[in-house]
Amino acid sequence: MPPKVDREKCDGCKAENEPLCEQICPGDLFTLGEDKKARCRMPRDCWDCMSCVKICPKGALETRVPYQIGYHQAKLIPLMGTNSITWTLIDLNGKVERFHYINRGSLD
Amino acid sequence: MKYLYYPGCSLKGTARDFEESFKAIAPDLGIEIEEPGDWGCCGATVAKSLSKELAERLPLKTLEQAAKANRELLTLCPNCYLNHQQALDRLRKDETAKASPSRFPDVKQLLDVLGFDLGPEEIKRRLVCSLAGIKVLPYYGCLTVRPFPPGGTESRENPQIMEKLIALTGAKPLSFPDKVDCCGGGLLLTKEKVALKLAGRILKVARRYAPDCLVVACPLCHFMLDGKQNAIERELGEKIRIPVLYITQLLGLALGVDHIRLGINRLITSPRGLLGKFTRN
Amino acid sequence: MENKGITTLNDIKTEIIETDLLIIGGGNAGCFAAYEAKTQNPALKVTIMEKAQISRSGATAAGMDAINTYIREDRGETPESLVRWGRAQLGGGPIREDLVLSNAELLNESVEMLEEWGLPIVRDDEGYYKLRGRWDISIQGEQLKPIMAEKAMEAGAQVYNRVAATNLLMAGDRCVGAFGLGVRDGKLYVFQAKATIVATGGACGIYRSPVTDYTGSHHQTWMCPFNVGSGYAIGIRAGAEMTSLEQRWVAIRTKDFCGPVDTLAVGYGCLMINGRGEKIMADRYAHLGGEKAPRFLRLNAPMTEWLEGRAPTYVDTTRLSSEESKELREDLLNERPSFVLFLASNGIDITKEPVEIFGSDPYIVGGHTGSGYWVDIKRMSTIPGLFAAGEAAGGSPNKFVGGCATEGRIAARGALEYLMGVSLPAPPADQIDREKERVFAPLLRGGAFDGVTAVEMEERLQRLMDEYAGGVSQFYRMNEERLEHALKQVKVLQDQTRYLFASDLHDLLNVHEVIDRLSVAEVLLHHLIYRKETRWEGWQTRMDYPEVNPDLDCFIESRRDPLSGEVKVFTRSYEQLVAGDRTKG
Amino acid sequence: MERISACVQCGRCSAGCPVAFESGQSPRQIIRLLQLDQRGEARRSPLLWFCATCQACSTRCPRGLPVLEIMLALRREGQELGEVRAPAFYRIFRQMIEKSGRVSEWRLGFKSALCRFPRRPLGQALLFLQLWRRGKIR
Amino acid sequence: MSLKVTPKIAIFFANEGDELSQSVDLAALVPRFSRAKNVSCCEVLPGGGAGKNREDIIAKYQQGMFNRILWVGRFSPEQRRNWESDLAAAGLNPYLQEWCDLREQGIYHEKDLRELQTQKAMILIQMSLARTRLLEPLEPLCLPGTDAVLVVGGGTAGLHAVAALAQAKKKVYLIEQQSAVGGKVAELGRLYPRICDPHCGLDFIIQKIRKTKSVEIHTLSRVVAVEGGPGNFFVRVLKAPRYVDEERCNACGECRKVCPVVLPEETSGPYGCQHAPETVCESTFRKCAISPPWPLNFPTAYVIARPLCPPHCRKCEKACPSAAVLLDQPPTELTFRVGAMLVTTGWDPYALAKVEEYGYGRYPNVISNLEMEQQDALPGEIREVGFIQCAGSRDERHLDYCSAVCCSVTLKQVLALKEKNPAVRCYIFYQDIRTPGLGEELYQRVKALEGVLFIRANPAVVRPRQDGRLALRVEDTFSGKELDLSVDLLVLAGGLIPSEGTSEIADVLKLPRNAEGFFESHLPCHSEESQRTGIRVGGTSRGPMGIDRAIETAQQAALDVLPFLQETIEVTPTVPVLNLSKCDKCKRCMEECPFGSFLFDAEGFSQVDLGRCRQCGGCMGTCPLLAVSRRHSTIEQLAAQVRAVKPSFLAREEPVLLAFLCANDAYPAVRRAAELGLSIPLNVFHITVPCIGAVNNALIADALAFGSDGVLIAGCRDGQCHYIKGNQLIKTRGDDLKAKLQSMIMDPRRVRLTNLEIRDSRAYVELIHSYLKELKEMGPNPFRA
Repeated sequence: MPPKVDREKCDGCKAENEPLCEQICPGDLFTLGEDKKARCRMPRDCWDCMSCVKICPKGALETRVPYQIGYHQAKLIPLMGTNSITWTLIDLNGKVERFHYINRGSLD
Repeated sequence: MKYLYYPGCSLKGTARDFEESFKAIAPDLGIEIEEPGDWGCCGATVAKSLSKELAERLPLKTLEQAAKANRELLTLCPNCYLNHQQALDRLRKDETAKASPSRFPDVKQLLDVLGFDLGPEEIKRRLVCSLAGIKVLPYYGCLTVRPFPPGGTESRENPQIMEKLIALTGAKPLSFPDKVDCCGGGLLLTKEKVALKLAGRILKVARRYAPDCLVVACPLCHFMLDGKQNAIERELGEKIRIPVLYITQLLGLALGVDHIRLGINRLITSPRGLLGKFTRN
Repeated sequence: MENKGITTLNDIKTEIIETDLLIIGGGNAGCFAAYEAKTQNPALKVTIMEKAQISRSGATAAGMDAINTYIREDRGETPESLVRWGRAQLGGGPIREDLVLSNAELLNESVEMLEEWGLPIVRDDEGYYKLRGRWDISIQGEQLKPIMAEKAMEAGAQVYNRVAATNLLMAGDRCVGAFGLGVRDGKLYVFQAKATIVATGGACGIYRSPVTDYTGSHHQTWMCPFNVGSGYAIGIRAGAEMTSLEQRWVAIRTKDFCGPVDTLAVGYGCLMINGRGEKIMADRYAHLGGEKAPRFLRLNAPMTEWLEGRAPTYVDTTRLSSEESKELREDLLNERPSFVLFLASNGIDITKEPVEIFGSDPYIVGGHTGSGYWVDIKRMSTIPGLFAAGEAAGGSPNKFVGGCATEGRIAARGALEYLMGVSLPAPPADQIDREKERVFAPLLRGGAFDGVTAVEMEERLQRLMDEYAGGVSQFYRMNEERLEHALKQVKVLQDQTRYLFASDLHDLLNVHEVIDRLSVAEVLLHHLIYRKETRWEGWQTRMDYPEVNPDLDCFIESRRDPLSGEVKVFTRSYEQLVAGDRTKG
Repeated sequence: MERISACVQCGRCSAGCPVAFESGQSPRQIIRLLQLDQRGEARRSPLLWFCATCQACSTRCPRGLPVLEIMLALRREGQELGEVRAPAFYRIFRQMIEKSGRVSEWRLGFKSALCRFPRRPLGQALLFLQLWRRGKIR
Repeated sequence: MSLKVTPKIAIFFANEGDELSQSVDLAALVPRFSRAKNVSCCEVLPGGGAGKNREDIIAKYQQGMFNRILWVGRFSPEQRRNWESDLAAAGLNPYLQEWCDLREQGIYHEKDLRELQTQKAMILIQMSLARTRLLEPLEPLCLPGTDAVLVVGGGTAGLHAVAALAQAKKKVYLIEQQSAVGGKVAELGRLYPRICDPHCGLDFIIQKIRKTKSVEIHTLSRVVAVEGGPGNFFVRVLKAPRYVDEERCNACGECRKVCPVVLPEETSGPYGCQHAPETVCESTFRKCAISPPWPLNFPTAYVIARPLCPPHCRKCEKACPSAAVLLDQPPTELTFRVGAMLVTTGWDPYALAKVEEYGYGRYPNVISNLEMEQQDALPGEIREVGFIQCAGSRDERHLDYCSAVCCSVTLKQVLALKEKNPAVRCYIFYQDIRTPGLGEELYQRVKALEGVLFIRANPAVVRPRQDGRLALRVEDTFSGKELDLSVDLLVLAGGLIPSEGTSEIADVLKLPRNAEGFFESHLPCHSEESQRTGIRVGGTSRGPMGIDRAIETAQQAALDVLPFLQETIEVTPTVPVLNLSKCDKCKRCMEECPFGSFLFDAEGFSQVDLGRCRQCGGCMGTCPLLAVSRRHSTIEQLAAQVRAVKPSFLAREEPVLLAFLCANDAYPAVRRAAELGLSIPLNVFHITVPCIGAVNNALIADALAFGSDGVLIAGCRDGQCHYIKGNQLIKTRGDDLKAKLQSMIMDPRRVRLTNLEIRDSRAYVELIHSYLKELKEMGPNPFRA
């Protein structure tokens, strides 16, 4: 499941050291490219846990279903709040669905 | 060093000796030039005074030629240089606006090439005879230094490059406070009296320094100071009698080039005294 | 790329860390173990070795939508009833009832800890945890992993991220810590610990995944693909006793995209149907409990439909309302978000069409089945000083999130008890040098080396196991000869590991992952060969011994001799502590 | 020209201008006229056609105003509005380049000499002769 | 993890003059909230809580009926302060009190809106309540400090600062590059207004310093490195050898008699100075290798220019009667622990040779005004002197700014000159004469002089005449006439630029500088601040200014650092706190902190230097992992407030707007709007933050996720942010978020940034109305239930 890096948006986390996606990826799949932007070294090895998408402060990452098993170009975009998360789901025909729920703390 | 050479109108006429002397020394200095047959007038100061469109159009032809040949453009006449340089800046401005790299090579004037592309050291290596004992007064005029000074780095008020070149020949360069003043050439055919007055001012100051010759790098300056010297003497009611050489001619002498080939015989104000000194040592 | 300029052995720095308690794997069990240890004895130095980044590592990286075991006392459930159910789920076992009971007693407490830490757990109107099914409670667990990690760290555990365990550090027959490969800094880490807990995930990628080929995704798996069984491997190589590896876990998943089915089936009562629209369980397996039939059967049933020509198979989601569908997908977003994306990118509306299902590849996961280390009641393995918890510890299936957490705590208590009065020997120089050489050899061979890449060997192993050791392509069926063949091939592969090379540290990690997989595969094959019967159809189907053999109503154990490398297989008997019909939950 | 207002009237342009005081008006005054919105008067200023385009004003302006460009613009404006007619020399020059693409100096000189009574015609003639003898006009 | 006491909250409604009860239904609110979670009592105070109920509130507190308070209603700042101090006296931590002003949130005595207003009040109180639950008691923090201070640059400004600090009984280290203190002023001839010798002034201040024992002066020294933070700077100083023992040398001068080195006269021009005042004046003054210190004789010990010494020459060593010469003295490195630093590194003259048209460096009789200072009586043959003002100043090609002092300097010089040589004729070429305030007197005094001509014009060129005089041609811009003048001496009023020392120290201390190279300070709020806490800047290193202002600013700076010069430094407890168990070491906090407050700790985590921190919360705003929280406006507290906003109280088509207000400008603007009775619509909810830089994208995400239709972020105007760049920080982050919203197919206009200043109350209200209109057109937020 290839995570897509938007080279425009990505700032390599200022290329201070490891960008956040590199730090967080459970599969050790991200590195900092020569261009000082995040690079996924082996997209086929991704487990699409979307940790990188959630953590990226620049909104530069997107998880895609490989075309072999999913049509172009549906999107699933998480937006992290302090104690809740929203998901925007766009299917291949552009139909939009939205989800929002608490992911931390009490539910009331 | 290879350039696309743009002569300009005067160089084929009143400044013939400028071109001759340049072409005579170019090989010795390792300068190669290729001259397009079909060049057109740059518009001098006239085009800009009449029509923006015209002024902006005229230089384009040569710049295109330079781009095609992918050679830097060399002009001997500072006025032509100015017009082409300004045109180039305009082109590059909208190129950068489109963020596309410039396809146009630089435009150079004589002093850029001698003083910076080649450089004094390089020239010194090639000089063969010394002009020691000659006092030379360098005169830049306007357009060689304004608005684009030689090498882009030279001072506009107190340039030194001609002094350096003169020193190479063994001759003594005198420092000339009025070296960047206007000779009035641009007014010759409209306000002759003023023109002569300005040139007169320069020659008068020049005489204070009792030089063996003036050295210039501009056809118009040369025409005013050399060609018009008699007229000026008449206006001032006093004799000046200073031969005026092109820097190329002076270098030519130091390169041991025969002065006929340098077109020195074409001077109006006789250089005999100067040449006498020169042949003596 | 990043090989930190390592070209010779001397370039490799060694980092020696002394600690009281070393926890290998900062997952569910690991975090709880650390928290327990630190809160029981704050003076203790507790260290976690984590292969990835603790806040989003391992099986729960994406989150969780449910805790599959919680004892609702108000509904009359008890630890014992949990044991009975778990036993029945395995068709009567054998299971380690002592372990399961001790787990069950602390289970609820652990779950309540999670809620207190900030994990949102859905409650019903009476304020009880909302059930879906008999034991499962719904959570909004997108943050499950970060929450556990933070607590472990707040408690004061020292975490070493991006350090992958490569072997145990031994003093004679005693475990005194472990070695780790610094995946980022290229160092060899030597953790010297009075006690060590293996709390790693299970083994994924031993078998080929049915969705791997031609899908551009190598990791369409149920288990986290970065859990490769290293936890077992290091024990196996050190001569620890392993139990019940043959009790493989295979899950029924959505086809073409290894999406969760339990959420749909258990959580939303969507039934499995076949191509003809017949209810598979109710119609054909009523005698075995129908929908309530043991897990391995619920896996095997649809696959049988395929074999017998009634495929394809589905879970029937069509009678869900659109609200339910949304609610359902919300749950999925918590566990496997990309499955929701998968549905959207294929324009599937589950209320209009059923979701196709198919079996996954087999895994070794002690949190779900009984595979893993043989441990005593304190969760100490047969190697003194080495404890195991969660997916790593065998004998107590159906632990899942809550159980693994609990076992982490139990193991921690055991370890604390053990390490009192234990002292640390000096770091064994020779052992360190040997390990350094072993670990970094593939990197030192360099990227230009004419050899074998980790991926090549991994894929060869996976195909081998799939076809000869009862993978999905064979509908999980196997027979003696195929297994023997597989074993022979695995030995060849093990010999070939000397050709593995790595051009950077990530490669090096992959290399050791495949080496670990081989260690697990070898022992696994011995287990499969030994159980000459078919006890858990689907999970373990022997075509040459299709029946249950009453003589094998016992645990199958193995121990690999660290010196000779020879694997000894033997049995341990089953003890029933909770009375009652073993097949009835 | 929008930066006209930046001029601080320091007079450096005028002080350095070789012709200002021939024409009786200075570049500074022209800029001032523009500041005062008296463009017409600026266009008609005698200074404009005295300018030798020596660039001294522009290069010395502390506010970086393109003084010369402003002058030239005014020259053009004046003609476009038909307020002023460029001196003969300019018109002849233009005809030449439009006809042949280049300029023949002596014709230029000669023709424009014809349009106004030259100073010391004899001297002029003599110069022509000298130039011709030295092959500088053909 | 602090031990948590379960909150028992008291809610008090201030109903002074029934203000509250007129606008909301208290009878409904009070019982509603007395049942709320953690609320132990809920009462209405008839008279804003004066007189009697003051005692019984305190009594109730002391009986332990509550341990934190939520005040609802309108309290004047005085009332707040009184309550806080009274209750503090009774033992209630001031940080456990929350103030919920309904009027600011648009609730007035609107009879017909009472119902709706009550509902909004309900939400507002919920918001404050949620926050109150999460309040933590805070005590001021104490950092270890020291009463020592380090002053860099011993010019007039520096000396006055030193004197001031010494009088305040602080230990002062003065670091000076030259061999003696005094700086540029010591090079001046006379001072306005008394046209007296500046040395007497310097002498006076030096005597003052001499008296105190607490000043340590290090000459020939430069700061090379600094560590630590306010209260605890560790400054490393490199001290070049003087080759003369400062204690022993009594400046008898014997050594000079034997020194073989004689600097050739011709290095100095006809006017005693050669054309590079900053260097050669010293050498000309020095004449030989060993010489008195320069520019002043304080400290008095001589100094040796070792490079000038002939090899193996030790004559001075032998000649010295007090054996003070140390020809082999090595350089030394010193470290000082100080609580604060003062930078008064001053100015250098602009290199006039660059102003080519005036021929400085080409013609010997063109000199700089600084050189003119060193002229005593001028040679008799001098009849005419020209002064050109703005030589390089106010000139695009050189210095864009006005050098501030040159006018007065020239006028002063003319005065002095005319006093000695009354016959001399002076021409002053100028653009404007700038002698603000009482300086006019100087101008008039000079104007009144005979033979002084002010010419409002600048020459373009200077030309030497045959007779050696200088020809000037100018246009007298008043008459439009051409003037051809000639002078014997031309003085160029050169400009001031930041000294080399200034750029040097800026690099060492990482002090921000403006385009001109002077220290950037936040004018006018904190004029002497350097944007680095504990470091103050004074004098001409901040910009061109006269001696008087240089002294004032330096003294002001000295005053400003006093708080840092204590044994312990008290820091307000509202500091940022990092949760290391969340931190991922991404360093964004470090990147974005306007004050460089973050340092690396041993493990590579970033760590706040509480001394440097200004508590703007920018770090909290930027942290992608919400690992940073600014105390008392923690991410949790803000989140709780945001989450409590319930848009559902309005009909779905009525947009609800959540506005984050910067505490410095936007909030006061809103408060003022309320006071002016401007109509703040009920659709908007205000949350105040220390600086909008502190608003984390996650909070904005929350706001939208929980259904607000729009989020407004109101901060200071550009260049007015009290924390320098909070508004720019939020801008870039906001852009990222907007881009994300776009990809989520949500209208990015739902998030809007605006910049306000305190008087923008009306503008704000208009903005709200127009924004609401816009939002209405957009339709409801898709996430709104």
